[in-house]
Order: sequence, then structure tokens, then C-alpha cells
Amino acid sequence: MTGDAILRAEGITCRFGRFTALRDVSASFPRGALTAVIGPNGAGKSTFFNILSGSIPPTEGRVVYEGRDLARTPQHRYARLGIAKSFQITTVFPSLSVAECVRVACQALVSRYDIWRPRARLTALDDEAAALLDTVGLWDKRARPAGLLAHGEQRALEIAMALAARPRLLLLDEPTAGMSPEETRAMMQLILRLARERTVVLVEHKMKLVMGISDRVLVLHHGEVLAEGTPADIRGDATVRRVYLGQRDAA
Amino acid sequence: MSELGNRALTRRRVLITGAAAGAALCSPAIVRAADNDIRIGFPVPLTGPYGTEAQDQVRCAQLAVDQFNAAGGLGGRKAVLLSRDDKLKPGEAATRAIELIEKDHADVIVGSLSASVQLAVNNVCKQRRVLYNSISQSDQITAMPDWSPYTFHEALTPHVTAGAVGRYAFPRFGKRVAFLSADYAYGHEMVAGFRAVGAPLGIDVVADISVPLGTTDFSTVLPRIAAAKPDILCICNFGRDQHVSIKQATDFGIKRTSRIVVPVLLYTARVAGGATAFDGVIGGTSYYWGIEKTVPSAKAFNDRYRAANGGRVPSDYGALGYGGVYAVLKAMKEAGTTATDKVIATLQDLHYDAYKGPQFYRPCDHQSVQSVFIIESKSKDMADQYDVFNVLATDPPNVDALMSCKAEGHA
Amino acid sequence: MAGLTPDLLAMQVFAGLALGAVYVLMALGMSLLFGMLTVVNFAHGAFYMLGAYGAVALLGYGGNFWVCLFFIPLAVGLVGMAVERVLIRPLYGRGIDYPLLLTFGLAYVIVELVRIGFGTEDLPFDTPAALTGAVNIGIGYFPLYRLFVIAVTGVVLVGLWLFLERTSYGLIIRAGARDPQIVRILGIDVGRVWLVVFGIGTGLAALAGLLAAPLQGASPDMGDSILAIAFVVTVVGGMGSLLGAVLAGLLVGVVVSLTSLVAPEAAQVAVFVLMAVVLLVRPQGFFGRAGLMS
Amino acid sequence: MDGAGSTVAVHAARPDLLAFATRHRATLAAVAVLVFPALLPFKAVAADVLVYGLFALGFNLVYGYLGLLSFGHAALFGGGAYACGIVFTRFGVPWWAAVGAGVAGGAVIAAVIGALAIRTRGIYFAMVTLALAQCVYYAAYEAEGWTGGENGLRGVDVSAITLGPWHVDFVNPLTRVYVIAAFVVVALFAVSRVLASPFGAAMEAVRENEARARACGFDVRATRWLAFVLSGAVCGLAGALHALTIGIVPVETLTYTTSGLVVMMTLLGGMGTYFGPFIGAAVFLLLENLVSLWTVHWQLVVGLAFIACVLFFPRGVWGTLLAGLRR
Repeated sequence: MTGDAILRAEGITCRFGRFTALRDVSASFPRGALTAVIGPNGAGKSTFFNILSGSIPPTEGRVVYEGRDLARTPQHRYARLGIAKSFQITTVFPSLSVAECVRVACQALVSRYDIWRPRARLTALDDEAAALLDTVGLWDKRARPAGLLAHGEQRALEIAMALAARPRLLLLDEPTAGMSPEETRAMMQLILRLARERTVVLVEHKMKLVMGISDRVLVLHHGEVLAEGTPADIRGDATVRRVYLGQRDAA
Repeated sequence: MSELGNRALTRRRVLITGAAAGAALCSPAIVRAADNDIRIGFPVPLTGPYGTEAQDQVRCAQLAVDQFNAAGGLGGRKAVLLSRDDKLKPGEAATRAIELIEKDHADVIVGSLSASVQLAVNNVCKQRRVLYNSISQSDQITAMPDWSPYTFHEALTPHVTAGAVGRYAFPRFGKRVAFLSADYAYGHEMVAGFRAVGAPLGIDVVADISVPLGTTDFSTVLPRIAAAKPDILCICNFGRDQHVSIKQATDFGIKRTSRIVVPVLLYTARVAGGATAFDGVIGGTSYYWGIEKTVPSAKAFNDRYRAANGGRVPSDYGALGYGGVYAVLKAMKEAGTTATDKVIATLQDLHYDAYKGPQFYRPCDHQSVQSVFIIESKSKDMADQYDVFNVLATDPPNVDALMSCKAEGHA
Repeated sequence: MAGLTPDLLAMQVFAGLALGAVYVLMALGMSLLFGMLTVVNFAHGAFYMLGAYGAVALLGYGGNFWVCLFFIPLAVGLVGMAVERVLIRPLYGRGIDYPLLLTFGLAYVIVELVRIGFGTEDLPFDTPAALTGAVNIGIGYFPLYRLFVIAVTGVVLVGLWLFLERTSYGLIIRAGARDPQIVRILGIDVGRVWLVVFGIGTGLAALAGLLAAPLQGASPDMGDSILAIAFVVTVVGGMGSLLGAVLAGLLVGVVVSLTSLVAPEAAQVAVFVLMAVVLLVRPQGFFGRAGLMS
Repeated sequence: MDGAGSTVAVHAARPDLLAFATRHRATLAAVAVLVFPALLPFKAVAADVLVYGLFALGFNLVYGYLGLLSFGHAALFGGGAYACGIVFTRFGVPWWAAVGAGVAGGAVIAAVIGALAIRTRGIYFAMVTLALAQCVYYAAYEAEGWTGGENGLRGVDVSAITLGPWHVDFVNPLTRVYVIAAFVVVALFAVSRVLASPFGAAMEAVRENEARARACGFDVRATRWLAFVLSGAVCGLAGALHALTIGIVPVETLTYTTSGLVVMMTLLGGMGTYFGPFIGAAVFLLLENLVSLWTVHWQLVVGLAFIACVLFFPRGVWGTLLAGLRR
């Protein structure tokens, strides 16, 4: 399986001062699969996501993408390597229109420092943006300022912007956080569709949500890997149940 | 507690702040000139740290204008003073001067109160062939390449003032000399002036410290100066720098071992620094109202000023505003025209006694040759709040005291 | 040229610390306003100047220096509170630009009102009679008044420390300086805390100006040059950090003093070189939070 | 003539005059710049407005369009002025080459300051740029042989300019102001072009959300640096024109008050709007000049105007006007 992993985490340890967020976490993410990373609050999911997506460097260990160590890769190179992500906190370009947001995201692949030609002349970007807006169902709202969209729509927009990089690997950090049940269902459908064409890594707090759609599940607890396997394996895992049940009791 | 008058004044001021604020805003300073009036552009730093001097310059210049008009003007043509605020910034001054020449059609420009500003105004005037009479100190304005035939310099130069003070002080107070100067051309020129006159007198420079212009705390250099134990400390700066440095030097006990001398001892700096801090400080000046005891023209000028300004006396730099405008208007009257070439020719030969005794412009560089007064600040026996200096000596007008025409780069 | 003796070197360091004392007072207030209200107070220099002129006015009414020392910071602090309530309050939550522009305009207004009320000329300010003269401190003579300034700064520091550490108000302010969100979440009347903080900040500026008056007299634009230094000290120390303000203030004083020894012309620029170096190595200053106001 | 995000084809067109104005913002701004000096009796002030307007336009490139508050732009403006003045007075190059040197000077200083400061953000960026600009100021102050030190550089006197068959009198107020205006118009078109370019889109992305821009594949630091350099070129041009207008380069062009001035002008006009900086410069300078003719207490009036502006027109004069039109 590791031979066909698009992304591997090797012995990741991450410390903040005296606090250890992750301890020697290794995992591999198979190409073409939808892998969910789950765990209770404080398990280190977000830290793990930030390390996988290059936002923070690990204290020890390394992240390997398609056989390439990402340690020295600056963040802005990730998009061109085929890695895209959505953040836990929604990041769109609030005062640009929805269409402009996606268009500029598409533009990042083809033109970044051209200070002279009119950007309107890059007409291919319009078609590309239109297609992406169609995919996430925001075509009707294309003229609205992104900052005025509803929360769920902003998440969808963010995913459209991530897709603009034509990623082979899509990293999603709690994409349904703060969403209404309907919005959550729509988002899950979208993720499922996206996962058909590319590798998806999904960090999620709500265990139930991911069980139905994931190919594989990785459970983190207290900064360590607790379990790893198919949803069925995880569902049957006693330690996982204990951890999650304990959580639910506390909550 | 010598500044009681001042304090009382302050108290009254506090009471009328609000009223004054309104009144001050409602007093337009725009003077409209009629078509055939003689227009004198007068850019001075009405706001900023030298605002007090500048406003006094305007008062004095207006006095000269009024006097000229009262005497019939130039065949009936009246003179008007167009004063503008240059904010003590060369760029602002250049714009103001351009505006005065282009829009207000000034016949002549007089004014400015710092070396950099006068050089900026001079640059503007010389490019446009307009006569400029500068009333603040600089060695460079009378030297090439800044000087032009349109340039006149009514004020003293650092070379002359420092020379006069040096000639007075070095033989009397000792040969060990320390310099504390502000780090800009004017400061360096004053140090150079002292050194030039001191070298033949055999002075020994024990410290030469230059601090940034606008320094408000000298405590970091004064211990070093104290340690050098000079006989004379020459403080070569101007305005606020001067009274702050003298006060702090006094606080550090410099006066126990040394005499403090300054090339230009300012009336306003003395008032701001206080009698105690300035006690015994010796310096030069182009004018002090107290010379009226011996100089008749000064008496006449002071009286005219007192009459117009409620009994107050003119300040040193204020008086230069009078002298600068007086000379130009006198030349116009003698020439019978405002045509720049004729006025220049007349000024070159003009011998005048405006307010401080005889003066004339040296032909090669148009520098006004005039007397320098050596004064000492006192803290006792003061008749009133204006009586702050004793006049110790008068350095008479002397061409040899000036930097030579050749050294200035004139053919 | 006098040689560089150990005494002279010690004297330079001491002079630097004395100089830093006034910077500390300015920077403390500024850091509080920065850290807690995210107000970049361009009028801090104007409040400094108000301290000096307040004393000039009070002395004109027959007060003495010691009365001024107590009342003027209070009075100016009240002016500061009025300013906060009327002018600054509507701007909270609108980024750092607006308070910056407003206080810039406010500084113009305050300075000009003082010019109208007191005249444009610099006014004399006598050192209080009990504090005149210089005393031998072992390494040379040093003006008594400057020693007094150090002492007052020390007292203020201790007082401020006690206030911040030992009172519940202080606790809130400290928490707020670290993270304004927390205070809001805790449901405390942030408005009143901010009002008090503004009063303390401007009062400290006034105290600094009052203490500076016997050293340099009073002039309407005396706040201009110290404002730049206060910014530097605040930033070097780390915005919102009071300990940082103290250490950076003293450090800047010593840097100015030691630069004066070797290259006095560069004394001013040395401060900015120090800031550039510190920020390039440690972008949040000594004790600042990373990413603040970015 | 508004700026942010305007020329995107998929954008649903604004149906009115404003859309037209946005599309032709450079042309309209150019017309305004060309008409304005004719209306104003103060030609020297008009030239100042053009110069400072251009300076603010350059500053707005990083502040309004990139969200970077720089307190060191005096170094770019003054750097351009000195570069122009020094090559003109010391090497005797023709006036147009000196203007080119000014543009290059501003850009080079911006490249150096930008490379160092771009690592920091927020208020710290403001402070690093301030500190580095102070170092430039100090260097110019001390290099008296080249710059004239505190006295400033004198003798940047262009009396007549010849360009091919044309020969015009640069001392004549109206000609002078129109030569300046011609440069400003060129700069207006260039800046408009940059804003409408793909790089302009990258700047918007970086301003709007740094993390997302990076995730999209924009190198945030490189984008900022390039924008800073472009800003330096525009400000350098403004500085060079300033030097030619008044015939001197005063050292005050490099002081932090000059940096503060451009911030205030931009905020007054409306940050992030295309033409706002010009309006801000015009309002500021005209207010200051007219009021200072009327009373020595002009600072009181200007200060009160600032306060009123912040409280009642928080988007600046131009920004408020645009927002009103849009409603």
C-alpha cells in the first residue's frame, strides 16, 4: 500500500514549548482514496493537518509527497505541486466577487508577475472559473462579494478556489464546521464527488459524518495514532469506541 | 524666579485662551496689493520653532514699509509687504517664493530664517532673476556656487560673528577651548569661524563635539566636556538647541570651570532659558535694543517699534527684517525705479544707517558690512523684562573680518 | 580630547539610564494604548507637552513644582479620558488606521491651542530650588534633578506594578494587554477599562513632559522628537509589553549615550538602526506577541 | 475611477455610469489632472498637488491595494529626488535622463528596503520601513559633498526643455505645471495598467487573504516586494518631478514627517481608491495653503478637519463620494 501512497507522514513529532502536540506519528495516504483523520478534541488533528499542508514545520520527522520531501518547499509552491487545501477558518477574498475569487485562484497557476498585459485578456480563466463555480453550485451567486455569502457558501467557494489549482491531493480541515444539517449534507455530497477524481484527506471532528464516505480512517488521540483502517475496522475497534464514548459522556 | 512678568503674562493668557483662539482665527493676514504697488515678498517661518522671531520680523519689516509709505513712497507708489509662512522648510519656502514671484508678482524677496531655507529661496530667485535680500546667517549664500548677482545678504555670517566673539573671548578667558555644535552647515561654519580666528591666537581645542540638530538632551555629551576642563565652551547652535544646551551645561556645573560663549546670543533663547541658566554667557549679536544708548538710529528705530507695539522692544532677528526691507526700499527710492538691474546697481553703492549704525554691501558678494555687538547675559540689576544683556564691546564694520572674496570663489 | 577613562564610560552608561527614564514613562503609556486599545497614539507627544504647559499654567497660579507633580498627570489624564470617550471610542474595531489619523489631527489641534494660549516662543521652566546643582556620584558630577527624575520613574514603576499585580483592575488590564478578546469574553465592561487605560497612558505622558520641562523648558512642539523615540522604544520592547517598554527604554537611552561617546552625530540614527536590527532579527520586539495587528 | 477588482470579465457588469468610469478611470483621471491646474490660480501649489498626488498614488499601491502600511515612503520619494538632482547637477545629464534616474533611484531604494522589511507584518512593517528610511535620511544628511546635507541640494535648475522640435520655457508657470502633468498622466496610465494586470489580481488576493493567496500558489513575499518596487518607481518619479519643480532637493523630503504626510493624504482621499490619493493631496495642500494665508494658526483648522474627516468620512473624501454614488 505504501508504494502507492501519494503522501506519507514519517515519524512526525511536534512540540510547542513543553507541550507535545504530536508524538511520532506516521501515516500514509493512498492515492485516489478518501482518508479521514478523526479524533476527539485536543487529539492533535489540526496540528497534524497544518504539518501535512506545510503551514507549520514539524519538530521532528518529515512529510513526503510523491516521493519528495516537502521540508524545504515553501508554501506557495504546494499549489503547483498539485496540493490544495481548505482551512478550518474560512479563507476567501471577502471584497472580491465570487467569480473574481475563483478566477484569481485559477490565474495563480498561469500568471503571477505579469504587470503589463490586461488580465481580462486571459479569457481561458473565465471558462475555467465558470466550470468550477458550476461544480460547487455557486454560478448563480457569481457577482456577489464573497464576504457576503452564507457560511456554507463560503466553504464551497473556498473549495472551488482550492480546486482551481487542479490538485491531485486535496486537504480539507473540518469543512463542515459550523454548518447547518442541510449545508453539511450538501458539503458531504460535494466531497464525495470530488474524491472520485483525486486523493482527499479530510480532517474531521464528527466521527459519524466520515464513516459513510471514507475509504480509510486514521484516529488520533493525545497526539498519537490510536487506530488506522477501513471504517468498518474502526467501528469495531474497542479503544476507539472507548475514547469517543468517554468524550461523549464528558460533553 | 526672575521671570515673574512672564508668568503673570502666562496666567492672563490661560484665561483668554478660548477667546484668543477664536479671535486669532478671524484675523485675516491677506494683504491685497494694488496694481502699481511695490510688492515685497517676505517668506519667513511664522509657524514652527522660530515663529516668535519670524512674527517679530514681520512687525519690523512692516515698520520699514510704513515708514517708506509715510515718506511718500516711490513717487507716490506705495510699498506692500506680502508675508508668507515658509514653515521653516526649504521645499515649502521654495514653493512660497515661486508663488510670490509668479502669482503675486513680487518685485523683490526679503526674508527667511535658516541657512537651508535662504539657500532654497535664493535658488528660486536667481533662476528667475529676482532680487533677494536674505536676513539670516550663512557662509554659503555669499559664496560660489550659490551666490548670484541677484543675491544680497543683510544678515551677518557665521564667519564674522564667530570671529568677533572669538577675538573678544580667547585673549580674555583662556586658551583651552571646547566646541559643542549642532551637526549642520551653520553649526560647522561657526566652529570654523572660531577656529580661524583662534589659530593665530594659539588656542588649544580640547573637545569638538557635534550633535544632531534638534537635540533636546545634551546629558550624554556634557560629562565628556566637563572632563576635558576647557577654559571656554563654545556652543555653536541656534534657537531651542541653544537655550536647552546652555541650561543643561549649567546644570552639569560646566560654569564652575569654564566660560560659555556663543556666536549668536539670541534674545528669545535667553528668555526661554532663564536668567540663571544664561548668567554670564557671552555672545555676539547683530542687534540688541540696548545699543540705543550709543547709536542714534537704534534709538529712533526702537521708539518707532515701541510706539507701534505697545512698548515692547524689537528682537535681534526681528530687527534684521527691518534692515533688509529698509535697504531695498531705500535703494529703490534712490534709483527712482523698481527695475531689478537699477536697484542692484544702487544697492551695491548704498551706504545706509537703518537701525544699528553705518552699513554697506561689499561689491564682490553683496554681503552687508556692519558692526557686531558683544553682549553678556545678566541675572542681576535688570531694569525690566527686556533688560537682559550688557553690551560689552562693539566690533565695528570691517571688510577684513569677512571671508575674502577669493576664498568665497569670486573672481 | 579627553581620554576614555573607566569613570567616563561608567558616567556615559549612567547618563544613558537617566535619559532612558523619561523614555520609559513615555513608552509605558504608549505600550498600554497599543497593546490594549490597538491605538497608535500620534498625540502622545502632545500630551507630553501638555504636562509641561499644565505645570507652567499651574505655577502661574501660584502652585509649586510638587503640587504640579501630583496634579498635572491627573489633570492631563482626565483630558485624555475625555478624548477617549468623545473621539476615540467611535473608532474601536475599525483597524489601526483611523485612531492613527485622528490622533494625528488631534496633536495638531492640541499643539495649536497651546500656541494660541501661551504663545509660540519657548517658555522658561526653572528647576525646583531644592533640586538644583550637581552632586558627585562617585564617577563624576551629575545634576541632582536628573537623579530625581530617575527616582520618580522608579516610584512610578513600582506603583504601576503594584496596581497591575495587586488590584483586580490591574488584572483585567494585564489580561487585556495580552489578549483583548479574553476581557470581552469575560463579560467585563471593557469600555470603562479602556477609559482608565487611556487616562493612565496620557497621564504618564504628561508626567514625562512635566519632568522634562526643567531640563529643556516648555515649547509647543517639544513632543515631536520624543514621539518618534517613544515609538521606537515601544516597538523594540514589544507592543503591549510593559516590561519590554522598561527594558527597551533604558536600552535606547544607553545606546544613545554610548553612540554619543564615539560618534555623537549619529546619536539619533543609532536609535533607528537599533530598531531595524531588533525587528529584523525578532519581528515582534523583545516581549511582543507575534503577528499583532498584522 | 475606483480601483479594487474591476476588470474581470465574468463580473456582472455594473449597469451605470460608475462602470463606465471604472473602465476608463485612467482617462478620466488624466482629464482631471489636465484640467485642474488651469482652474487653480496658484500654479506652484498646483504643481505641488500633482507631485504629492503622484507620491500618494505610488504609496497607495502598497497601502491601499496591498494593505501594507509603510512609514518609510519618504526614502523612496526623497531617494528619487536626490537621484534626479545628483545626476543632473553633478554629472550634467539632460533633464529627462535625470527624471529616469529618479524613477530608478526610487525603485532601487524600494528594492533594498522592501527586501528587508517584507519579512515583517502589520505595525512592525511600518516601524521597520520607518527605521530604514531614517537610515537613508541620515546617510543623505551626512553625505554633504553629494547631497548638500542639511542645506539641501541646490541648482536643479531646468530653465528650458527641448524635446525634438519642441522647445518650452520651464520657468513659465503654466508650461511647467503642464510638463509635470504630462508625466503624471503617463504614470496614471501605467498604474492603471498594473492594477488591471494579472499581477494586480495577485495583489488583491494577497491583500484580501494572505493564507488563501499562498494556498492558491501566489508567493506572498515576492508579490509584496514587487509591488513595493513598483511603488518605489512611482514615488521616485514624484520625487524627481518635485526636484525639477522647485529647483532644489531639500533634506526634508527624506524625513519621517514626509512619510507621515503621504499616509495622511492617502487616508484623507480614500485608501484603495484609484484617484483618492490625488484628491487627498489636493484637499490637504489647498487647505493648508489657503488657511495659512488667512491665519498663522492653520494647524488648528487642518487638525480639526482631520478629526472631522475621520469621524464623519471614514473612507476618505473620495471613498465616501464613491460609496454614495454606488448606493
